[in-house]
Amino acid sequence: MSQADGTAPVIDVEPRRGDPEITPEVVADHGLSEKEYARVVDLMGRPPTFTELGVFSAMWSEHCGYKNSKRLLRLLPTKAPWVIQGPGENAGVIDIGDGYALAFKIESHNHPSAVEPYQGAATGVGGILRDIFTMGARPIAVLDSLRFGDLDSGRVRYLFGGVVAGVGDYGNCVGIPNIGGEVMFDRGYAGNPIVNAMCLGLMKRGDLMTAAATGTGNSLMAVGARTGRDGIHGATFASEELSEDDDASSRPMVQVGDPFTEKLLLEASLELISSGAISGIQDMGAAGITSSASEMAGRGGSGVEIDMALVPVREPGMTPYEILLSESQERMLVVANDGREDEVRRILEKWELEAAVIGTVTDDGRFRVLEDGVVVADIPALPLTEGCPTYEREGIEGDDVRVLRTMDVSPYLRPTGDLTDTFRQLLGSPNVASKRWIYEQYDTTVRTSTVVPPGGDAGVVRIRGTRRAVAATTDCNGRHVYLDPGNGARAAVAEAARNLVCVGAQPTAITNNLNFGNPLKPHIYYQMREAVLGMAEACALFETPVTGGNVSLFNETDGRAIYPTPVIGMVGVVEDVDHITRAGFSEPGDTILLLGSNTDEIGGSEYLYVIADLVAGHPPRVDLEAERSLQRAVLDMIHQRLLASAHDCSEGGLACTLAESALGSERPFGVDVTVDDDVSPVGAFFGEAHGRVVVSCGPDKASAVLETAQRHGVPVRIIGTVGEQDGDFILKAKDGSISLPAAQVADIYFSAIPKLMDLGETG
Amino acid sequence: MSQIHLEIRIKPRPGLLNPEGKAIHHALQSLGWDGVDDARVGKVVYLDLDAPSESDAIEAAHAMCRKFLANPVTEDFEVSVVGKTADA
Amino acid sequence: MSQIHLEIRIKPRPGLLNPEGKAIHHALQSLGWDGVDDARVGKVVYLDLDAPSESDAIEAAHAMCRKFLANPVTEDFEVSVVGKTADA
Amino acid sequence: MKVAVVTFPGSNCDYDLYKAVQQVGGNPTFVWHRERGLTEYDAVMLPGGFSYGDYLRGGAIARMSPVMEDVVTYANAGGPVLGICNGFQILCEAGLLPGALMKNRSLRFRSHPVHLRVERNDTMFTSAYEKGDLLSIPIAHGEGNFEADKETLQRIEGEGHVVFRYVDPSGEATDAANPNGSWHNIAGLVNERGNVLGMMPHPERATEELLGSTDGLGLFDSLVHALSATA
Ligand SMILES: Nc1ncnc2c1ncn2[C@@H]1O[C@H](COP(=O)(O)OP(=O)(O)O)[C@@H](O)[C@H]1O
Ligand SMILES: [Mg+2]
Repeated sequence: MSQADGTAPVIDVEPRRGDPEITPEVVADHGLSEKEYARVVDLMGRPPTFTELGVFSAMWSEHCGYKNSKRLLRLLPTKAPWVIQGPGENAGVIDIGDGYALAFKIESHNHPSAVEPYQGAATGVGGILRDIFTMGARPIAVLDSLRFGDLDSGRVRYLFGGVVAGVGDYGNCVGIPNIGGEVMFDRGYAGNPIVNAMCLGLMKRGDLMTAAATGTGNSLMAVGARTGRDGIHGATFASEELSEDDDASSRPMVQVGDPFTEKLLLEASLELISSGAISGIQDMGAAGITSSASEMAGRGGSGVEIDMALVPVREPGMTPYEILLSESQERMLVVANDGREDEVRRILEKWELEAAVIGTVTDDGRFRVLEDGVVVADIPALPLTEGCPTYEREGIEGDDVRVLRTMDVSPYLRPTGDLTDTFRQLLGSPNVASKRWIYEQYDTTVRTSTVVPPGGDAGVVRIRGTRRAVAATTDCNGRHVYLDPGNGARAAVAEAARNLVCVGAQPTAITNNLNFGNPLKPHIYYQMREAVLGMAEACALFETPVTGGNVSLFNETDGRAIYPTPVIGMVGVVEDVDHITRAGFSEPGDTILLLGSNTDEIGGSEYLYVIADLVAGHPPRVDLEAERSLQRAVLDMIHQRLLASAHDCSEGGLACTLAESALGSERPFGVDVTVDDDVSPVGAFFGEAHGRVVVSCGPDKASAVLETAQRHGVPVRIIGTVGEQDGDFILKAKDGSISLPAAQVADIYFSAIPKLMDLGETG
Repeated sequence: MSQIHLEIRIKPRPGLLNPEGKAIHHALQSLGWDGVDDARVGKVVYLDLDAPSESDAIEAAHAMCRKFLANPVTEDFEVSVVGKTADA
Repeated sequence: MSQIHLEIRIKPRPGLLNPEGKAIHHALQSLGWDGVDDARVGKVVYLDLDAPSESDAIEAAHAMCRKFLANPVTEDFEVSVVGKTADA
Repeated sequence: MKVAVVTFPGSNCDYDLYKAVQQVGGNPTFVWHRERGLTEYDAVMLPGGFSYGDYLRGGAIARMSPVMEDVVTYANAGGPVLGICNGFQILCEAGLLPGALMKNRSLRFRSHPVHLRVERNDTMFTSAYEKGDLLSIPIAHGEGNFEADKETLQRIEGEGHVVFRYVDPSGEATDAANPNGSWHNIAGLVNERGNVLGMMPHPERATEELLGSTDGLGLFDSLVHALSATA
């Protein structure tokens, strides 16, 4: 690549007065290695100016340049007949039938949330919404995938409370319902919370908009909020480790979200797109104007010339460097079609927002920046956006993980005490307990289309004017990935698909967020590689291609990395709203069946974490072929209208899954269940074996359910019946049982997180 | 001991966007107050505090702000004594 | 004309419940500050205003509060000048 | 029934309300906050959302919008005005309803279905219900804690202006059933004349079985009925 660009003309740019001189330290501060810097000099044919260095630093950061992940990402399957837009744009887009398309994507805001949880999470939601509406799609749902340390720490409670409030306030204000997500508390995330937000947007098939700068002479316009000094170098910052002594003053200024402006920008952008006055639009996200302008030029195969003096700013005296790298929120860059700038201005004005021409599209392939007419940066655009060096690192499994995985955890299969007590303990663990405390802070019903709100296996939103609905879920068990990255990633895809079929949706495509530690460390790169390979394998088999995603690396504090957490955001299509199925039981006397088999696999389980404070053992193995049969069987049952409920079995095992199904309505159901597997009661009740779904049906339908499962080659059996409301919750295995009033199950399940979080709040 | 009445003003850091101030600024302008150049919004906390002296009370309030009341990343604070009731 | 810097404190009416103050009071207690007898939370607005004189600025701010910045049902307000930049 | 759905920058339940009006056979029109003139409408509705981001106080900035002068005139002339959630806040700020909606006592946004008890069915908004009916309707707000001074509160109860109260599943107005700390569990009330209703819960989100409840339909049905009777 560098040779080819070496032929580009060398264009001199005078250093700007007042800018620092470029020294090796300055280069290092910008996160570029010596080699990378040499490559910059080679590409430019001369040393870069300070402004140019800032631009390269941002574009060649991990966040924008994917230098440590790009080669792995190429391994993911991305194609299917229903994929309209794969990776590379602001969001992926799939065809969902009846003339509609769905745009969706996930985005991380881990580093900002660690520094300022409320604003970090809020601006994370803001960013992902913009990625969706710049595609021409109206956001219809948000999901959030969160990880924190253990809740007994005050700092963790502060982070958790702040993140949830931030996610909520932003989405609530813009008016996008939250339909699901996940949260896990484990010391593995103590220093580095994970905050991933996913958004779904709906559009007519033909309304797709892209983010390319085309048409020489067209105006580039900055629209929305003004540019301030916030978050300068956020992209570089997101690509570094945190250290404990990162005090406030040394940090880049946090970005503050303004959801009200976002709502106006959303309406204005959709109006701009449908007006035909623009030919391209992109969010000014990470690395601000720099990345949006250069990427639009790169995609359009064109060049851009922008003048910093024309950018509306919030504060006087900002340098070109600061304006270029500011990450002020709620801004967009649009390409106005020739002569239609006034129309753009009028639309923005109606929504009480600003629009300013800041430059033009050129045909010379340069990314040129002016300050009041004087050139301060002149860079070949394509090498800037595409020429970031990419690395394949050495990947070797860490010894400590191997020791943990091969640890014999079978002694814990013997109950350590009364199984009912253990069940109470597990049910009250925040990883199993109800997440109502979270999603009651989220508007889940605005837009009047939410059919399944958070609390079920997947969120479901109907498409007005059709019989269809879309479903979405996020999943990843970081402990399982930590202990065995390949298996864990396959399992995450399988669990996501299981969650979707349980609500009646056909799994269709995924977006993913790779949250990992420092990839320069061989044991971390090993985790990444194995996880991506596992994800690729599962996605290929389930025919759920990857249409986009996000990479967040360097999630480490003082050298300690988070659990590898490749979050899967999966979407599915429900063909007929009548198929939508819920997780909760509905009638006393209904038959309860188990699809799949119980095992003695308790490695990496919540049970081990709760009773032995242990993350060890071989996590449950996932059999992808069996998973696919299971998915087909469940959907078949749903299409035949056999099921009263369906619920995926995951954290906390079968016992907790049954509890959740029993607690699905205002008054809790009793259950009477017997499992006769040849496994220990601990394995049967609390093991987290994959490939299991608990379904219920009217007694008259049980034989058809059995027959359907058998036809698909899925192990199945009747395990019990749904009891009376407020009855007893009884589970029996060969050598042990659990028995307590359903009301107590409800009390433990619903009060666990509020008790941990609230200092005596009422109401 | 006396009861000290404190006023603690918690202000957004300069340079940070203050969306509430921006909205108020905009509203005041459209209501015809066009002499407004800037508006920023913060919080004010009134505390009644039992303390041996005013300086003790102020010191305690500073500690509360650093530890809890103000967000160290986004906010600055100022403390003043606004009254005193002897022998609380 | 000069630019007058105003501080406008919008306080909750005495007698009305102030849930934010209550929460802060409670939290401070549980953090070990047990000398706190009461906490109430309001807002503070910082305005930069072009006005011929300080008293004009104060008068304008009072009008803004009456019309808009304070809710007459639940809030009282106070205005102070905190600075002045000549010849704005 | 010609209905003006008044939208402000930041309204986000406008479309939901529009659809609910259509569902009962009404004829809704969006009226942007800078437009003037409401006389041609049979009813005026202020939707939920976050007008001006809820900055300063919910409804405080929207209440200054040009269209609000016309809403006040319209209401004073006896025209039916319904404010839901943020719309309720705007009506209070504008003085068309007494009191104020303060932050929820939990200081957190609350979003979930609540049980409401119908306290009056002799209003143009509630005639389709029976007095004492229990409704399941979602709330979604951060500032729904109704407060007023003592005299006002006495007058509200004394003259029976409360239309909806938060109750438990058995119909009792308990403290545990109060999601935001509202005085006397007030969820919705009318003005003296009975032509202006403000409520925090969202009836427009409870109009379809598919979405969990149809208990909100009665409100829209009542209005259609009242207006066709006078027409
Ligand atoms: N951060 C969150 N935001 C929104 N909903 C959440 C969040 N965390 C959990 N939920 C919801 O709570 C329910 C239970 O979550 P979880 O225990 O992770 O379920 P499962 O194991 O079935 O995926 C799900 O419906 C999920 O969508
Ligand atoms: Mg899950």
